[in-house]
Amino acid sequence: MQDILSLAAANLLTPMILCFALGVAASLARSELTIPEAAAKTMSIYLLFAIGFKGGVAVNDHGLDASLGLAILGGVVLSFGLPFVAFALLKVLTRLSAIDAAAVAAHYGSISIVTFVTATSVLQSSGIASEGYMVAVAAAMEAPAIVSALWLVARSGQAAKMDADLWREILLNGSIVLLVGSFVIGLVTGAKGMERIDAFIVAPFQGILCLFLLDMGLVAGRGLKAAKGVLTAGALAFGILMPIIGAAAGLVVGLGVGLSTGGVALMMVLAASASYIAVPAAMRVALPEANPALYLTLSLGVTFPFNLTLGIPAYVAIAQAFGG
Amino acid sequence: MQDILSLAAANLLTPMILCFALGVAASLARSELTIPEAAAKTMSIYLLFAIGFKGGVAVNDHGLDASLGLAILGGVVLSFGLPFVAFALLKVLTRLSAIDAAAVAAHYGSISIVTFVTATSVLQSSGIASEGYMVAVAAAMEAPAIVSALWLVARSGQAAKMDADLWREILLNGSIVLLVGSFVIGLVTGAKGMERIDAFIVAPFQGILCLFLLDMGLVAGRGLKAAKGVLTAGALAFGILMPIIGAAAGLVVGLGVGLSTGGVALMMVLAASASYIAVPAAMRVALPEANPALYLTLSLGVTFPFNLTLGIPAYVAIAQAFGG
Amino acid sequence: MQDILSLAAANLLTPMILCFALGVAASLARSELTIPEAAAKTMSIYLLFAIGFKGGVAVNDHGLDASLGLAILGGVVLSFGLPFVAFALLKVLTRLSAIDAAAVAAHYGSISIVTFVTATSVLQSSGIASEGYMVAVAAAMEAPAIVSALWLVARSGQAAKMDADLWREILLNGSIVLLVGSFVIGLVTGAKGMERIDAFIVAPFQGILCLFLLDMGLVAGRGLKAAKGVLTAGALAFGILMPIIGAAAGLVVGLGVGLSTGGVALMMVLAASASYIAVPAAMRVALPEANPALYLTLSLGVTFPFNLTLGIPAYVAIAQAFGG
Amino acid sequence: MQTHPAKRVEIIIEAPMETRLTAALEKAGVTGFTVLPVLGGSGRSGRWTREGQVGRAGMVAVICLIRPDRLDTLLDAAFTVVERHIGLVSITDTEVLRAERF
Amino acid sequence: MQTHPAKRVEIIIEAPMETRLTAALEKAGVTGFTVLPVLGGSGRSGRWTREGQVGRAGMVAVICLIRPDRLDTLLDAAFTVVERHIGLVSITDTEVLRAERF
Amino acid sequence: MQTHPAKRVEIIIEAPMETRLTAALEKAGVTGFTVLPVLGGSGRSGRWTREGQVGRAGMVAVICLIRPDRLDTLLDAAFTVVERHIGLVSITDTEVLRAERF
Ligand SMILES: Nc1ncnc2c1ncn2[C@@H]1O[C@H](COP(=O)(O)O)[C@@H](O)[C@H]1O
Ligand SMILES: Nc1ncnc2c1ncn2[C@@H]1O[C@H](COP(=O)(O)O)[C@@H](O)[C@H]1O
Ligand SMILES: Nc1ncnc2c1ncn2[C@@H]1O[C@H](COP(=O)(O)O)[C@@H](O)[C@H]1O
Ligand code: NA
Ligand code: NA
Ligand code: NA
Repeated sequence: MQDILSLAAANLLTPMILCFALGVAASLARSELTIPEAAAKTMSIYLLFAIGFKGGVAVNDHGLDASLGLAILGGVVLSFGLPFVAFALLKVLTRLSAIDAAAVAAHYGSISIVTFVTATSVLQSSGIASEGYMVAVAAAMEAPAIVSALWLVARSGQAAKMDADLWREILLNGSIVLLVGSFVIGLVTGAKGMERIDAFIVAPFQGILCLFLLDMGLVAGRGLKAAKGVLTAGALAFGILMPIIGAAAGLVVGLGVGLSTGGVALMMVLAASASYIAVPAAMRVALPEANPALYLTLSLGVTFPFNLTLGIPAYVAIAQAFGG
Repeated sequence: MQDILSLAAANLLTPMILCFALGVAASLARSELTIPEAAAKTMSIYLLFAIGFKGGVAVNDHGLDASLGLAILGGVVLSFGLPFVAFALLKVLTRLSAIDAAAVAAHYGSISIVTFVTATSVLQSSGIASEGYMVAVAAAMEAPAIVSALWLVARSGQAAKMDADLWREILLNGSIVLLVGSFVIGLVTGAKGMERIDAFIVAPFQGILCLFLLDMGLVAGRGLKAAKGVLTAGALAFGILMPIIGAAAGLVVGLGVGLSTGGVALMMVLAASASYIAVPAAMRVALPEANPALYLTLSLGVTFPFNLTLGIPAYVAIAQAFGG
Repeated sequence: MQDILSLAAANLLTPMILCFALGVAASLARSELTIPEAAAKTMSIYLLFAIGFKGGVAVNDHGLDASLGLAILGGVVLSFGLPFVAFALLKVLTRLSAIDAAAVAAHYGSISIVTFVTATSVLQSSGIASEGYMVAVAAAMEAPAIVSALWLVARSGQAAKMDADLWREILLNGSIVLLVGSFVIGLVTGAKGMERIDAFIVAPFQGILCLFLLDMGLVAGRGLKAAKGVLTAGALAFGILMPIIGAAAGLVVGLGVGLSTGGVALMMVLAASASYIAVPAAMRVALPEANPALYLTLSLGVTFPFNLTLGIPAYVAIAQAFGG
Repeated sequence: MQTHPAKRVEIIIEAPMETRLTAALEKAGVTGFTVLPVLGGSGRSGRWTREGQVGRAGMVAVICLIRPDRLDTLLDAAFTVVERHIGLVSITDTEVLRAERF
Repeated sequence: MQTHPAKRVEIIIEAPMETRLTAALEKAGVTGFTVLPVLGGSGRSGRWTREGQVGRAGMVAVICLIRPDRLDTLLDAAFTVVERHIGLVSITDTEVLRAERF
Repeated sequence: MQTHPAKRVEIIIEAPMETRLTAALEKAGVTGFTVLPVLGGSGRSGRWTREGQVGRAGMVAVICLIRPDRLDTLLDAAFTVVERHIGLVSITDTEVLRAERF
């Protein structure tokens, strides 16, 4: 407990978290501080590329073993399964329509890559190793949750608009392609490739993450301000409870597939985090009737900050407690 | 004198100044070289963040003392006072209307953060230390000049459009929030925070400043070309004289509040520099009748290059002469 | 031969080439992965600035000698001459109209700066030195080919729209100004200037090149997909044969003007590469009737990848074979 | 100068629907259109802005100039896409130069 | 396809005035509008371009589709903001699909 | 609110031709225009998008509000530039506030 608290305190006073807080505060105070859309997109491309590449190089270093397949399988199961838990929890805590609840559920089965990136950087500065292939697990967990959510909608007698085009869009969405692509490039080029580009993808990484989290804070703050109406007490409770449930499920799966302490922590983070890029776009196409203010506010305005500040240090500490 | 000249020469032949010169030359030759708006904005966010953070870390290092408050007070007095000097000088040198003169005066009471950033990098490469909290002084000097200018307008019997919204916009404008925010983050996280992100905010700093000054040169050159009409001999003289007067006032205040040699030089730079981002936007709202071509050309086309090339090395040399 | 193959293999498995391949694959699979226009432009500005500056510093280091003039002259002759070869070859291999053939020819006389940048980074990682002034040669080779192409059009009895404005645009186009400007800045500031900004322009260079090539791959892939119709077997053959012919001409000229091994390799690369930024824009103005899909697809979709993957290692190996 | 009557159709639609809309237009034989970026806006679902966004949030504006007799085909195609989605379709009478291009 | 008459109001205004304009529109009950970016332009105060700009220089274009009977409210609201400032307001007759959305 | 008839001319033209067009407009005495960015589009020469482009690819949209009696001067000027090039010119009747600004 002592450990969790001191890790939480250490985590809260890092430049990353404080940058996010600055962004939220600036938005709420209606400062006109903004980061250009092109810069935000480019930083997210940088982060995805860097994290994928590093993961690939790490796997090239340590060799691939069966555990990769197992971990991916575990992640996919989580992504498929968690939307059902989320849907049930929403039905208990809120009065959302089936469509709204299913749309929210899709977000919580899927993952937030920035939460993942922040967690890897926390692990790294705590000196805890993790499996390089966890980025592949992250990529694999993006899409399955959408299937579950659409199935939930169909079961409630409503029609979701799902076609081949949408499948291609989801499976080949920018972040999956970049994450898997750079993972493979890192895997193929290994330490030699790393040597060439480490000054770009390793050294400035945390600094760029700071600016990116500043932007995330600005966007999250804007969303919170705009979405006073949608955030009922029940929805808010869901936004805090669901990541805890997800993390618990991630803990079980992570231990089950035999991940290292760092790997278990990352699996918890993936399960606890909620998508705010890929799934929202898919929901606009497949479930246009669902209210975007609801799922975006929950995912980006409630769960993301919760994971960033309290969640990650707690998950890491718990993984350490279980990992020995 | 020898020293000033050699410092000036050394300053003129740095990549930074030459990049600015390249930008001006390219614009005047009507090259279609341009830097995307998003890139320019992102570089300015980077520079503000880096300089604020470094300032905060420096204060964390050396501890806060009463001199911070005194220096901020000194800066605020300068920002309030200089517009009156500028207004009077403009009345002598030009035939500008009261509104135009007041709008120009607001710019010269406020500050140019890029001039400040360039000066810190000159100080650094000359091995001259300065107070980390000077970034807070810079932030504090952005707004007061606007009040003085609006008072000058009101006194001439005209109405400026000043409302609560505009106050919020000015006080929470992007650069103040970012500068103060990153200063506080640096202050809180200190050397430990710096260690995490120095590869991002220290190492590439001067290179990014080069590209940013290239962009400033392009914009300044474009402005000069477009503003042949507005730049009378009197206005031009003002654009050179006013920074010298400002620097003298900054010298007095800097010595008065007991700053170090580097701190005095920076106070001179702040007083000598003229805003070209925050104040122009405020003037468009509060004094729409004032001619933007006039104040932008003076600030960005005349005073900025003057400070960049001749001013900064002179101010540093003078501060050294007085500092002992 | 052994050497060429192993160099080719080593070259193919670098992060750069794999990033380009990832981009092409993502485009062809219709992933919505995109890099913002502003980011692509900023990266290209960075690459031009870095390569120009480094070239200037290298010349400052080794001193200027007559060979610079000779090399530029050789490059200009190539740029003037190659369009005639290209035009004749197109007449043999394809049924293009004179205007289309001339427009394509202009691209192949001119140069691709990214191919050049990639080649310098291959040379560097192979430890082969080259003349710093080759960037000036690159800049000098951008425009002459356009003159030849317009002359070819005029000879076929058609009118190209060539005026003073267009000349200024071509000679002062962004990449020439930036390349020459940063070359001069590097030349003037030398090792001292380099010391200030090397953490920006040297360390992250290859990483940024990777992301830029990812973008180039995305754009090239999109072009290939859209241009099924225009790419006849003859045109395709031209896109592979012409760079080989160009490289041969570059070899002769490079050896003729007495360049080092690395310099010869770069001259081959310049002659072999085809423009896809400056010349297309000039062609839209001067030869609006020419089909842009044709020249863009050939230049960016066929010749660029050919040079990137097979060409560069082959040219380097051949230059080494001749260089001793 | 000789001008010809035409219709200017402006469709403001969510960015994730853009490819579907343009595909539907192309399928209906409407090959000419231009896509403009949108910075932000406001509607029944509140205010939004593109600033700082990473995902494909927001709207785009698609502009079609079309011969009056082709208008209904276009509207039918657009409507199937816009139907269940956020989207505004407006049609304005206009004149164009060089009608042979349409 | 069934269409309904409407007005398309296009307001080109300085970027620093954008929030004031949209606030005035909202206050007047106009909740639907779309903001388009502007690259540059020219007018009595000369040429300008957004390229390389750091500040909030330049203009934006605000587009409102509105029922004809609500037009005057909108114009009054817009005019109070535009009055002392650079800004162009144009009103075009148009037709919209799905009038129930306005 | 008092409005005045005007013409809204929209010219969609290749980016490399933009400076030529605006120079021609200025030469013809048309000093007011606004340039909007274009993201992509489709026409006889296929689809294109600005995404990831380094060069001056693509189109821009130039909008002129002009007094009806000045229209022909504008069209003549625009036509000389657009003639051999890709480009669309459309003219719409509109009303403007503050006609004294035109
Ligand atoms: N009347 C309108 N005029 C112009 N744009 C509108 C209008 N109504 C809605 N929009 C645009 O469409 C988006 C979605 O509208 P809504 O579905 O009403 O929230 C808004 O954010 C605006 O960008
Ligand atoms: N007649 C016009 N048509 C279109 N845009 C215009 C017109 N007049 C002015 N503008 C736009 O409004 C801005 C300011 O105009 P002005 O106040 O006349 O300098 C210009 O830079 C243009 O972007
Ligand atoms: N009918 C149209 N309506 C709107 N934009 C068009 C139309 N036709 C062409 N365009 C635009 O003009 C560009 C070039 O057209 P084209 O010369 O037909 O390939 C297209 O990519 C579109 O951006
Ligand atoms: Na999850
Ligand atoms: Na000042
Ligand atoms: Na060539």
